Amino acid sequence: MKPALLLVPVLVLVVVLLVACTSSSSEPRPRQPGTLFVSVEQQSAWVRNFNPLFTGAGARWPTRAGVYECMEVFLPSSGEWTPWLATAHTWSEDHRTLRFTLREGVRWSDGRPFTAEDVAYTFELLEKHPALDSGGAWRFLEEVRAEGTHAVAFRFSRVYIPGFSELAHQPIVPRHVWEKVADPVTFTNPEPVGTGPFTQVNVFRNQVYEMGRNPHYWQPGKPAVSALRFLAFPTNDQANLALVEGEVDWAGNFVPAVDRTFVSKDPEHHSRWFPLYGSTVFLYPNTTRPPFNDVRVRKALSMALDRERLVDIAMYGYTRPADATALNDSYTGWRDAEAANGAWVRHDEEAANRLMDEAGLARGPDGLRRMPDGQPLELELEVVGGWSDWVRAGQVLVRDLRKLGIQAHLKTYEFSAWYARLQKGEFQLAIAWSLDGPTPYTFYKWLLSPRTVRPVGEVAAANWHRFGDVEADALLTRFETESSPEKQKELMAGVQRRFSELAPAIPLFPNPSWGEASTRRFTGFPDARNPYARLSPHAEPDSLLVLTRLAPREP
Amino acid sequence: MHYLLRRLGFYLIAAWASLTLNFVIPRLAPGDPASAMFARFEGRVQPEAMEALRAAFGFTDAPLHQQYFTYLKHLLTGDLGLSYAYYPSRVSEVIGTGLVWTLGLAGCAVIISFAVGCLLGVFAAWNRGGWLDSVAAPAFAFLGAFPYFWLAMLALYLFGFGLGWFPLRHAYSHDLEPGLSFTFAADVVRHAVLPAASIVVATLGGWMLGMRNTMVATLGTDTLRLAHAKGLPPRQVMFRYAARNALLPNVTSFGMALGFVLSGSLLTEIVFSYPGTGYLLILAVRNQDYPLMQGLFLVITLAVLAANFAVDMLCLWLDPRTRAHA
Amino acid sequence: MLDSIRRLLRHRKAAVGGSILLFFLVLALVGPWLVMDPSDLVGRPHQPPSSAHLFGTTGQGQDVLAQTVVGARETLAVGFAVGLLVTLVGALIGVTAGYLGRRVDDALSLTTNVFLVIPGLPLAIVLGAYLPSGPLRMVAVLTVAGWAWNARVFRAEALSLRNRDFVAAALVTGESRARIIARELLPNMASLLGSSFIGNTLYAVGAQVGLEFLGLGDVGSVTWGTNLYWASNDAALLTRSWWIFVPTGVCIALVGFSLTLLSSAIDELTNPALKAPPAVAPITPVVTAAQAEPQAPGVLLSVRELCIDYATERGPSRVVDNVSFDIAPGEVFGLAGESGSGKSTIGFGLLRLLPPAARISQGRILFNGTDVTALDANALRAFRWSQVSMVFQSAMSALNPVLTLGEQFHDTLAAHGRASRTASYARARELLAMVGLSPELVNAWPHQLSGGMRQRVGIALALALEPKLVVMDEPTTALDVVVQKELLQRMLELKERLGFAVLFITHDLPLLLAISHRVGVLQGGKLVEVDTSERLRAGARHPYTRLLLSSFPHLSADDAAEPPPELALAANAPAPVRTALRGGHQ
Amino acid sequence: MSPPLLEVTGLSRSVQVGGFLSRSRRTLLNGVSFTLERGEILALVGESGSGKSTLARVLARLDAPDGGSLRLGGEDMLAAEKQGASLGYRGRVQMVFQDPFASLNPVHTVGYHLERPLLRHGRATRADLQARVHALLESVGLTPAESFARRFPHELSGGQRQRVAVARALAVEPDVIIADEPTSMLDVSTRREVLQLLRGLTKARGIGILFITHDLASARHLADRVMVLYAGSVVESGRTAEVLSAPRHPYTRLLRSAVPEGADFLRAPLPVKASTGPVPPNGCAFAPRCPHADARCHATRPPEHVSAADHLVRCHLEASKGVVDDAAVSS
Repeated sequence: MKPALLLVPVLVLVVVLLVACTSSSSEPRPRQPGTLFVSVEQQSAWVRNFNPLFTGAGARWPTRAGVYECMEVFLPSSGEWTPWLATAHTWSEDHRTLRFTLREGVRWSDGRPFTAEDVAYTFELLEKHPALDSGGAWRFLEEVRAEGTHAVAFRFSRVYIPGFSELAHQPIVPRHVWEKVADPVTFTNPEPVGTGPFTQVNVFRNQVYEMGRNPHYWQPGKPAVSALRFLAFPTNDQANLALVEGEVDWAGNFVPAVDRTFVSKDPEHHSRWFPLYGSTVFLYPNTTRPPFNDVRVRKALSMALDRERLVDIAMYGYTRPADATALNDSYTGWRDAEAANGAWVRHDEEAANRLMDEAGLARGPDGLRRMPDGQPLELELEVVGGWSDWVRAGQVLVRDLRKLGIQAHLKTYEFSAWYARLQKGEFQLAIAWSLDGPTPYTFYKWLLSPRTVRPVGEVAAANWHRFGDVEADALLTRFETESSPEKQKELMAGVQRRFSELAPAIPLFPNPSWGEASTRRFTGFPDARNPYARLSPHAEPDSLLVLTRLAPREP
Repeated sequence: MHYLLRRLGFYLIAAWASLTLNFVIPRLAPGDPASAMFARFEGRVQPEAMEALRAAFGFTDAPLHQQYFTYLKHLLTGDLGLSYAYYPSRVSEVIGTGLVWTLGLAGCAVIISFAVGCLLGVFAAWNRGGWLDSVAAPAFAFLGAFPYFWLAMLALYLFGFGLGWFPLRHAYSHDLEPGLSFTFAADVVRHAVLPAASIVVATLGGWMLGMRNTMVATLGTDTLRLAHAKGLPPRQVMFRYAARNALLPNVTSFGMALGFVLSGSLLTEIVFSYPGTGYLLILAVRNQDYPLMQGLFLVITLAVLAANFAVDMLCLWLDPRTRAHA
Repeated sequence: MLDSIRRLLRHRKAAVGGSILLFFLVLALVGPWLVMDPSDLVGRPHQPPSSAHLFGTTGQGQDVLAQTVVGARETLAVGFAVGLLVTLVGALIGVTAGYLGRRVDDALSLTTNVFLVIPGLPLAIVLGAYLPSGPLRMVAVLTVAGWAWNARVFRAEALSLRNRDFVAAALVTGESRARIIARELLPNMASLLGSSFIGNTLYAVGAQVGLEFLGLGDVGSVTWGTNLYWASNDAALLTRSWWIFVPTGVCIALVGFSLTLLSSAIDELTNPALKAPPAVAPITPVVTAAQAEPQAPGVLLSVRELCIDYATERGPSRVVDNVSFDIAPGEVFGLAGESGSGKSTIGFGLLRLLPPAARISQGRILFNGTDVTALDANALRAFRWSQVSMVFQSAMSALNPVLTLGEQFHDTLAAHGRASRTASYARARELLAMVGLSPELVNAWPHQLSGGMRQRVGIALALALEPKLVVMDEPTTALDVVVQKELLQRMLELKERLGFAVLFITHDLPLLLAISHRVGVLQGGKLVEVDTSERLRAGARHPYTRLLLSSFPHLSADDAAEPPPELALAANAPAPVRTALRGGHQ
Repeated sequence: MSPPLLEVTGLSRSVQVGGFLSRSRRTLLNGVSFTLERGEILALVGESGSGKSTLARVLARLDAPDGGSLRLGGEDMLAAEKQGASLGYRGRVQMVFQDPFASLNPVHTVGYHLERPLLRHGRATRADLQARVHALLESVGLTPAESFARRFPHELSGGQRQRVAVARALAVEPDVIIADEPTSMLDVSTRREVLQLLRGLTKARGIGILFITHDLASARHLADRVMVLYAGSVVESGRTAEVLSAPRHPYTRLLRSAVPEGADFLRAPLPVKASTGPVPPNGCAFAPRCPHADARCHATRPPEHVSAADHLVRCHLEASKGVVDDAAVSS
């Protein structure tokens, strides 16, 4: 009786359900004490990759935050560099040679000593495989040489002070391991050997992996956390659920209405700290096209925007409107008060209308502004369709621009299409990020320097708005060779004033760096009062500081 | 045997067609796949490093037919290329993490839904106008009209988040060692209940209605009259004479529907963070990870083809008439 | 056309489904003017339903009601556009393949079948990844992913229509191919086009919502899919804001449900078998004096004043009207009549095998002293086949195609208490040999036999329990004359040997007269004449019997003459109202 | 002497069986030859599968033959129209189909079915179309014509539909009508009227009819000549009365004896034996069932033998005058 076969799955189902529901597994099992649950990456399944050299690759988060270390760590809160694998660095007189003194007693997790040879070899790998040199270190380097076991000398091809950060932040790999790797670009490094606090892969499955302590870690008694555990959350929603339910101790998620959904659930232990250390989000006008080649128009657009509202809607009020320097809070020390006070980032519809009129874009009888040739001013604002916060921001921006008499439309593209248009300068208005470095140098270079301007149709890494100012560039070039902090600051203030005056791009808001923590099981997370590092685990490598500082709460 | 060979031949052609489609679609699209791929590095990579990367990813300007043959050759050796999003992992490796779970979840849900749906359909047709026919059938049809993922969201909200009866995510608890232990198996089942149930609820009505309709048609045939005339017990008439015959067209449409259900289950997986291929596919799309996307498409297609072939075999076994053409 | 639409409107499912759909269509058309701007930020985020915002606010502080109402527009527009496009593309490809046939068909059906097995959503996702976003992309992607099923359905329909005689007739008339497709084939596909359109729209709405939920639509626009996308994005679950995603989900389900109802209504109208039969009021048979009289001795079967009613939409219709006759043991009794005369209904009535819409409303059937009309379910089951068995008109369709002959014999024997499979098979071999078939056929499946062989199996099966009466319902109509004669000879030979009586039902009066002892003639459910074959041959008394007899040309008589005068008028008589039983022609 | 209205010689048709790689073919028609004269009714008799309908479709040019010729009024139509039938051919040869429920398109009215051939073949102008349609309907006895013209097929009885089909065939004023079992799907009481209609109308107009049937009695009743088809070959043909009263081919005799007539119908044995094997590829197709078959019958195909004026038999036994006349023919 073959239809009876239909009964088989049904019976199996019933039996299995009964078994599953009566089995003891329904009670939650106690957690291993000392294991820190971290939620950084959002993946449906983990893929084993611990290659620290290739930034484009999807290496697991601990690779640069726990397994491999760099020579010095930059702290945005203080603007200082913390010695790490290197204890000190010195510039030569001519600023053409940089010497790092390496820490003694550091060992790789396989027990072998860490030496200057490893550092030199790491940079040789970068030279040999340009794909690994994402920071472009070999554009200014000439030679890297180990001087004895604990000193490395970097010979520069030209004076380039900002290059320091590229070198200091480079994760160092062990020569004795990587020598045997055939192709370091495609190497997934399944059993990493590093100097960091967490190097042992205890468990690696598609839904979970766990990193154990480095048995030879150079900071005695550290880390106090016995292991890091990572659960796979494919969506923000799922990651946030786990966070709210208290399953995760440390996270870098964007949590909507975080105070209500997360902090208020357990105010004693749940905390969040969203310092504005992320890249600044800009509204980029394509300055090669009229009317955006007119600074008055750019400023008018900027003044038409209600940034307070924008920040409330698109960013849940987690950030503040950008000031006229467009700098985020990690550059607080660099900020020039005069430049920051530029009125063109303040919401002032009247002034915006006035500027538009001045620029010759008068309103027609229908209230719509027209180009000097009589064409109605019609603009398309391009955003990535899948990025919901930017789509929201775009919707708000378009409304504000319409009030100015501009027929603005929001247009969404797939990321690649959008990015190709952006890079090639084939857009009118677009929302995009900025490039950042330890100093505002990188930031402004890509906003203002004529050296970064590419012709329309050619791919540009940034400066998509294609704006160059010779005066600002002169200041930036001097900055490259200036080592005195005071002079640097002075030069940078000049750049900021040029930026504020020229308004090459319209800053919207600095991005927060998302960080949430639960102190139920661990203490020692950074916060606004104790900003020894950024709370966000996305902030590599300063998460090294956090991981070595955390301690399990005594039971 | 001839029949089997013909079907096998068809599936080979279908597989080849989907391979070719996979090759053609990206090349028909406007734009350069290489620059799309580099876009994901979001300026972290200097333009100077791009050329080196191009080579690393194997982008060539070879003529199309040559690219096609290289592509086929790689596929035959199981080489689906490197994933962009998970670089430098191989696509086959990335897919390998999720395929088993997708097939397991969707497969079980589909089979359960088909079995329960058909049984209900048999009873509904047998007792026409009874409560199963007049109340349960429309109710299931209504449930079936909800999108899969929406039911999944609701189930997650009610039974996972609200009542806490079932785990919120994943295929098994993270602190369990996968293995052939009873605890692990029970854990897997507990995790599968909500996602599977939402697929079952969403598809049950369709099977039920289909089976009911063919069953009603079968009930009016002379075969059934003869069975009744012979004084056979009702249960035997219902199953051995009516359901047995009514099942055949449904088994065929079962094969056809597999692809559809599998597609729907991908959305369910996303809601429940089930470690299947569903989220991988979305991730691939969001990251413009073309090799991964195409690899997934290919693997899912091949799985559906294989399942269809299995259904053909089942038909062969169930229906002596198909054997006649063999 | 108009007629079928009118029938659709009368249908309950169609009415419910249609009203729901209409509601949403109106909502989609005028709704956006009734509610506030859905993207306007009107309140604090995640506000539960209140009087200000009936459905609450979204995670961004937009009005959920407005979003739900406005979302209907693009969702339904894209849904119907895709539904239409998929139907047209599928119909075009399917009809082309089905009508042109040969190479074109080979190529097109292969393509169709390939697309059919390629899973749609992943294909749509991959395709969508390469196209610029917007509603047009959605339409294109869903059409490419969804046309195949439709093409298959339309190909099958075109194939079946192509072989219909009216197409050949149009060809013979000299019509062109294009005109045949346009005027002969397509109008016949109207209901298929309608139900496909509805089915495809259902698919389109579901798939569109799914893709948009994944963020693959245009998230800037307000549709039901993007509403759910934003709900998930704005942490509706986390904040326990069920009101953000429930209204949209219910709307999608309601639209889907209404489409399901409509398509099921169309199914039921085009396939009457699916429709629930009209309710039949239970009738208590009235027992009159004539019926109450005991069965005469020496009579095997007495049918007394039998009336059988069919429930139709226009009320009960009497198919068998006050029929009485007797059959003696071992007798061959013939029932003659045209289609719709109720002859088969009587045959089925003897075994109480009437379809659900039919009832014995009056009369008694006495068999060997038992009143068949009064048997309960178990007694009836025991009575069937062991006392009275039946040979069906079409053994082709009466045998169970998925069981071997041996199994079907075994089922029959086991149901009446002879259980062992070995014994059953042995008996089956014996019976097969008895009707002149090879005993080895016990292991054969019905489809392996020719029509004549199957009809012999039918007879063997009927004799399995050695019943006293075998009802034969047009057992030879589908057979060639030579086979018919062979079969009848075998049947009568067995009758002589086993001594069962036969009730032989056919429209072929000459055949009946040749094989029966007595013949009854049915006209419109009434038995107009019963007499022995000899007497009827010699001279029938009833005019209808005479008419029937004269309708059959004889091989020997010199009757190649003009028709009898009373026939000339028959052509102008209105078409007979066909009863539900025969359901028209086949 | 003018050429016959329709002259068919050596018409053959076979179809490919099995999958598309298969080479095997099944013969449906094997060298069929006959003539049809003006005003003549020729009955084509045979069992199902004998090739009757195939021949009808070939003559109606719905299917193409593999070989043979088809002369209409002396002109070889197959040679003249290689691409398929011309409108001219369609205007001269018409067909009435077996199933009137299938041969009328359910979506069109009776009027439409008659207007199309009239317009297509220029037998009527727009102005007199209505009148011509009504005249046609009246000629087949469907009155009042106005009312019938408006009806749809499903509003008509089987007999009425077949009358419409006959009217459609007559509309083009053809020379030949092929009637493929026009009564087998009708109720018995209406069969004869349709037959009478065909006979009356065509005799009056001098139309030649090829009347296809499986029923010897109908053939006897209607036809002037009869032609018996077995497995795609004509086994016997001749004047109806002669062939049916004194059949010469064993198969015709078998058919004759299977017609249910008379009280002793079932007692008379069938002059046939159970099939004893496959049809010999080169021999007589009837040999495996023929009670008189010998080695010669299995080896070579019998030639056509004209036993009497116009009476043709294809049988070795007949050709050699060795027919065993003991096979009782009941009547």
